[in-house]
Amino acid sequence: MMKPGTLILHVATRFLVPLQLLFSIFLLLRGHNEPGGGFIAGLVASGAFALYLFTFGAVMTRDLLRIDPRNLIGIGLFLGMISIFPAWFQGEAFLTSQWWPVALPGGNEIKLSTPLIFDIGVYFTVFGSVMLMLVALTETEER
Amino acid sequence: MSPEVALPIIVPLMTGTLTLLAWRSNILQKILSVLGSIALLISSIWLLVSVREQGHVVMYMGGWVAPYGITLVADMLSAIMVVLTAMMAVAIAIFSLSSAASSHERFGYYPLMHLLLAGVAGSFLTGDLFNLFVWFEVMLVASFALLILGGERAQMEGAVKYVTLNMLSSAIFLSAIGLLYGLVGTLNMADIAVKLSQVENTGLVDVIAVMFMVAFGIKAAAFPLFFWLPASYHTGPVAVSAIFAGLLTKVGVYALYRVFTLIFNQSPEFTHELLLWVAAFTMITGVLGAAAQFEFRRILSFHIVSQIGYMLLGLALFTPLAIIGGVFYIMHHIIVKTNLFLISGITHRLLGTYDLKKLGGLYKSRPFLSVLFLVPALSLAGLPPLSGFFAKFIVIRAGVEAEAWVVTGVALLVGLLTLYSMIKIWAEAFWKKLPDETDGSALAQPMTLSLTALYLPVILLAACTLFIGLNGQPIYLMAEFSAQQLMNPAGYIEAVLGVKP
Amino acid sequence: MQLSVLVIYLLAALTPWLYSKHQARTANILALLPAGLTLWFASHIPLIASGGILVHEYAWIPGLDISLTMVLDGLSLMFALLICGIGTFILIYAGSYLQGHKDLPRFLVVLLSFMASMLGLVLADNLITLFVFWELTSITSYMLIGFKHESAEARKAALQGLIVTVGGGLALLAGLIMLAGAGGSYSLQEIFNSSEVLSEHPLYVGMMICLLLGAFTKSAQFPFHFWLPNAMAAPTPVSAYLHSATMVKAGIYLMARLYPELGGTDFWINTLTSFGALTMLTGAFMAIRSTDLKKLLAYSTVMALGTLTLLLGLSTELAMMAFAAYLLAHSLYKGALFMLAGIVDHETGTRDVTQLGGLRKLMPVTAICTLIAAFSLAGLPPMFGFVAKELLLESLLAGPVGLLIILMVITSAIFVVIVAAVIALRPFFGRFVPQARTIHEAPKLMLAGPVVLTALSLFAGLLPGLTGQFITLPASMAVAGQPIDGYLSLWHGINLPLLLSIVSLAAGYALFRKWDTLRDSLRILNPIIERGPEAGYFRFMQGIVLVSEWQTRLLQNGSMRNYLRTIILTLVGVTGYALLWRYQVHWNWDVSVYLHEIVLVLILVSAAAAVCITGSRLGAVATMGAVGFSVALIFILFSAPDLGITQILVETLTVILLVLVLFRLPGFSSTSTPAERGRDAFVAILTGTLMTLLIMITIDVQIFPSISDYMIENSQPLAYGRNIVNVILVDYRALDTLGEIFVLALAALGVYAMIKFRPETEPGGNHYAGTLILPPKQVPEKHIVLSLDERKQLREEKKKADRLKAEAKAAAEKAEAEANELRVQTSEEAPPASTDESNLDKGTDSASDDQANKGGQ
Amino acid sequence: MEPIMAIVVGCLYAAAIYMMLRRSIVKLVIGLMLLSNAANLLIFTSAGMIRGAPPLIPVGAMQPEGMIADPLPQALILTAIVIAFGVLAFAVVLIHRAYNIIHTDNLDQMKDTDT
Repeated sequence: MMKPGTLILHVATRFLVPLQLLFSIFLLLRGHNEPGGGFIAGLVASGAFALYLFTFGAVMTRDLLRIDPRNLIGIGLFLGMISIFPAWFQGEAFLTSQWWPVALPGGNEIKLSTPLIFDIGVYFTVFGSVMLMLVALTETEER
Repeated sequence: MSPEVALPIIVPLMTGTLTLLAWRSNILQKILSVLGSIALLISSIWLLVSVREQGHVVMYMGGWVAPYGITLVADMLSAIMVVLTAMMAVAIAIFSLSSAASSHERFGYYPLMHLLLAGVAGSFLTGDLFNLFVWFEVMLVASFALLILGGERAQMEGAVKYVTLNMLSSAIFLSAIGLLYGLVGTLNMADIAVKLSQVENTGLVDVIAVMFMVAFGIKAAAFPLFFWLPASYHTGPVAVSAIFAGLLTKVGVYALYRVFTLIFNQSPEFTHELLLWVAAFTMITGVLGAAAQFEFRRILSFHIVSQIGYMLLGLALFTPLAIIGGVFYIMHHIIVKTNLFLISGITHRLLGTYDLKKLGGLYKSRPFLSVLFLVPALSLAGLPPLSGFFAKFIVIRAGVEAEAWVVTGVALLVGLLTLYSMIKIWAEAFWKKLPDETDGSALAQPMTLSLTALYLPVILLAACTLFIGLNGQPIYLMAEFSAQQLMNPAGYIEAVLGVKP
Repeated sequence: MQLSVLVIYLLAALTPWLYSKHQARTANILALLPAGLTLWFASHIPLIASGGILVHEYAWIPGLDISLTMVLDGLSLMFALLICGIGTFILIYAGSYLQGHKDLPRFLVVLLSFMASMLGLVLADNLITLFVFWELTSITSYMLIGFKHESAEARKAALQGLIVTVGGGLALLAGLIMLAGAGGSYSLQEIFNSSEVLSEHPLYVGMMICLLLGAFTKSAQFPFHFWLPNAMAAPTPVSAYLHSATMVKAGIYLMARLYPELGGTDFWINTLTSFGALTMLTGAFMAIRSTDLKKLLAYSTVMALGTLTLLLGLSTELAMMAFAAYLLAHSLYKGALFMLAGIVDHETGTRDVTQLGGLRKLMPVTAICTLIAAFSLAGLPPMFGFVAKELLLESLLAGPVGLLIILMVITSAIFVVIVAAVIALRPFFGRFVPQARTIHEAPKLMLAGPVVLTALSLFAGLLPGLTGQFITLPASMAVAGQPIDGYLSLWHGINLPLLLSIVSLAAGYALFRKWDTLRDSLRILNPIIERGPEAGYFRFMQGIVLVSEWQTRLLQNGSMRNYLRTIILTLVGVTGYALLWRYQVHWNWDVSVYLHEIVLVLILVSAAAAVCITGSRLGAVATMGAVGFSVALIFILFSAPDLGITQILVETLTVILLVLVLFRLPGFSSTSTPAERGRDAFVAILTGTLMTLLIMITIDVQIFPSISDYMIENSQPLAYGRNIVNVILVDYRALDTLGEIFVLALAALGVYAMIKFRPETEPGGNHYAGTLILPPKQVPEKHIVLSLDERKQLREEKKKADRLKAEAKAAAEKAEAEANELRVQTSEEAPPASTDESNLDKGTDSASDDQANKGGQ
Repeated sequence: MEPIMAIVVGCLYAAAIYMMLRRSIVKLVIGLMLLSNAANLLIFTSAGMIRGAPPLIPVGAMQPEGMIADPLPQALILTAIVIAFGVLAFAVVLIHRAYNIIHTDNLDQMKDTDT
């Protein structure tokens, strides 16, 4: 049985988890240009939930996650697979990167691309995999 | 733009992903699994056809030309291996319809199976050394997870050995890649081949070559590195054993064939001579290991080891005919070995055991199954006119023509001992009277739908064995074509790099 | 001709269907086919007798020089006629011999397959095709010997026959490949027509040894003769057909076939004559020791096979004439005799000649046939056997052999007379020995074969010229490879062979009168015979099992550490060898280093060392963490920020995992002796040194620049990314990354399955998963004698088990209580107690270590 | 620096092998972890090491300034790290389950599937 955390830990966790998640998304998006990327971001995100997991236990973590980790993995892998095909329709080799600049209202533009989709896929897979393992392990612990 | 070279990887990856997403419904997973494996078969045949027309089919993944990106390359050997993988995929998918326990299905049996296939196909098709490592890992981790499905004591013990020794192999492989990259600064196999051929001091190349030999030798279960195989193969669910037996070690063999024809061909008097001894000992230790066993799947497991020896012998002799023999042997062996494991699964369904002492009476009550067993069993022992005979004949002929008397003698003797083991199974499980303590009530069960699903792949694979035996010419031509390509790596290099070396 | 073989196979495949329609008559219907084929082959007699041959070409695997081309010449024709002709009667005979036997259809299938294979063997022109059929006869013979498959004796005999013949077959394969290599072709015709002088080829002796091994094992030559008598476990039709008239002659056929290419050398003459004579003598000698009718006949077959080998060895024209004649004569009378013996067995229920007597009144036809056939066996005029025997003696006396061999032959001839007399006289004449069942003449269908065959034997003897001209002389010429000017006749005038014949007959008959005492006195030789080749076979088979058990203990002994050590030492050994002996090691010590790096490196190394020495789990995890973080720092210091961050994150997660998992495991129990540790440390240091050396060399010899220059240049322009590592990951080498996320996903699935999977959640669901080798912690019964330590351990285990049981019981009760509560709420989460109960019903076979289940037990 | 790293990596390999040869399955897993670290560092070292020049391109530039570290081995190691993490996580849980089922952490007592 996991010992219930102290009050400070509870509070800190509630505070830290969203922050960490935001940070992970930041890492994910800037990864193409600065250190970061799908892996690191995914690991940071799962770190956030790991903290939550140890503080509040498996059941609450599942509730917070809403979505089964297996589906997270599935979605991640599916995104990864999807990024293979757009190039095919362009008559190029599989996985050839495709870029679609989208104009943002502020006059800026953001480049959507298959590598980005791919990186998001990586993010979800890493996140889902780590969560699947940790939740399962903690559940046996609690049983 | 030739998508067929990537499809055999993408299709099972996609099937795996979709079955994973469908984890709540066993029925949906089953349907996806069968459809996916059929799609894999179609795409791999497409690949085979275009390889026959073009010689080499190349795709630069991500559009980055070799050697900068990852290149997928299919030559005849790869195409053959992929087609066989797909055939086994179909067989196992059908077999699993009835054999997979629904508890296994809920814990990812189908995704694991298809991702295993993706790993196998990826290993066959990649033209990049590090990418090969990645596909090896995909295959390995999938096989780890499949092996422990069921969570029984024997599985755990087997898995501990299997996982550890294979991880050791991966670490050696990775180290060797690192060293090789340090030397030549590239990962594309064709590029490595070009650059290594310019190296004057072949001694250093030999050192790296030997490291690869050990790494792949572990995967291929060669002597003296095979221990993980007999320790684990007989423990998993039977369909899993079957696909392992058919494909996994062959990936190691394939990798040896690839690197020791393409990359490390500078000093065959050292590397291939070493392989020759490895082959001889692999054959003999494997077959002797089986002689002491008295359990259906254990005997078969040890025989995988000894058969690997024949395949290595083909590579080690390093003559065109020997390579033909090796390739032929691989083709034959994948079909036959998978089939034998599947048959062991049927006997287990009927009598509830793999122990030869407790089996019996199958010839009396199930004559058709007996014939189905005899076909692959005698083929494995190399009796004519089945596929195994021609495979063995070519290898032995190559051995005689190369005047490698000792290994040829060993190969012949091992054939006899293989027959001895197969006959042992036949005499004990089929001919012998059903022992009183064994519950034979399931023996007389009628051909239900679920039993048909078990029989169907066995019949198909036995038909393949017979077909190769009775009409070996097309198979021989394919093997000859691939041997030509393997013995002349210039064609491969040109196809990948676009320049004549 | 291909068609003739194929048709028989097809018919074999159709037999079960035919049997379901026609039941008992099936065999007779099937017999129509070989009968028709006999006629078809007979229609070619004029062509062949006039010196022609018939060739049908057909391709099979041209790439390997394997064709299905078939050739009919004198030798093949004679064999084909025997196979189909005798086969016809055997089928009829078998149909009635095994009437009503439930396995009759299977028997007929195999018998027909054998017939087709044998026919293919004698017709094949291609060496490999010949070998294919050769092996097919072995395997069909195996199935037939083991017909009574539920008897261990039959299985053993079948295995013996198979191992011996297939073992020889493998040698034959090697020999054939050498022959083809030397002769330049796989076609017998082409080898025959080529100008190569094979007997001067450097591989001649090796190839001969291999080929003869094949031929000798198949044709039961000494010292491989032992399998043939044991093969009499087969039903009598099989013995009559395979083990006397046809299959065992395959080896003889092969030698005859190869005679034109390989024969006539000193090696050939010496080997064949000596082994032939030895086999003759062995067969004849063993025959007179036996009392079982079939054994008698089997050994006399061995003797005949020896004779044929001897004749081939003589290598003269006369010998070839004798060879063909003897072969024909033997097939005719031996087939008949076996069928007759089968009839006696069938009607009386015994084959022991000492238990038989005076049957001639009850079974007159059988008696007469046996007498005539035995006359042929003994070589009495006017039987064809006499013609053959005269030729044999004549060619022997004129042949290139020493006195010893002649003496051996004559001794055998005397023994054979005894055998013939025993077979013909003992059961039918003398005092009637009453039997358990009422005896009457055999059914007509069973008698058809023997009657026709003995009649043929008689006619051939009476008309030797005709038989010679149309059947045996073309065969002799095919063997000799050249025309032979000769003819067969019954009467050669009074000469030495005739005298020898008469002497041997007289001596034989005289000894027959004292047969019973002779047998007794021969018993003193038993110890020698028991040490004969058959004992060698058993020792060989035993040896294989012993060696394999020894090898398994040595290599596959279950000890993971041995496996690891072996693999690592292999790696170190071969790589080290290649490194030190094939490469001149040199490196540079160009070191520039900062203090903080030294400190970091020292921390890393000492942490690694601490991992090895620490005795506590906490220490191990902490030091492992230190190693990981030091590595991360190295990454960061040396320009790899992404790596550093990833390493730190991964290391953190790993530590979490270790904490979650390892602390539920027991502490380290240090049980290794210092010696063991020293040995392992030695292995470890060797490996470390090797890797260090390898790295040193690589950093010294960087031969080519890296391809990454291209990636660096194009990262921003083409891939729009400034973090080159990430660009490589998601673009240049995205396929690697794709594979990698699949690895991660797979690992997660595996972990999940491992943790959550409970076979018990579904009783029987795991039935097909695998066999449980040993139920957990069950002490095998064989360990009755336990050492003190073991007993202590056992006691402790028992205590522990008891404790666990009590705990589990409490837990189960609790679970049940909970389940009762939960059942109202949800059915998914809690393990329902009913599952446990159903496990109980299932009994102990679904062994599991789950506590709930333990509580149940 | 590389020669020193070569020795360090050698030490890591030695430690890994030594740990793998122990009886306890826990030590076995620790050995595997050390082994993967050793292999990663081997790639890192043999590809050449450079201080303070991460493979990043400055904002707005098309090419990096001056000499930078080889990014390719870094990408390889990153892949290898993640793969090793997955595999090791599996191995850790495997020994945990194995212990629960076989009731021993002693490798020498896991001999039932062979022999």
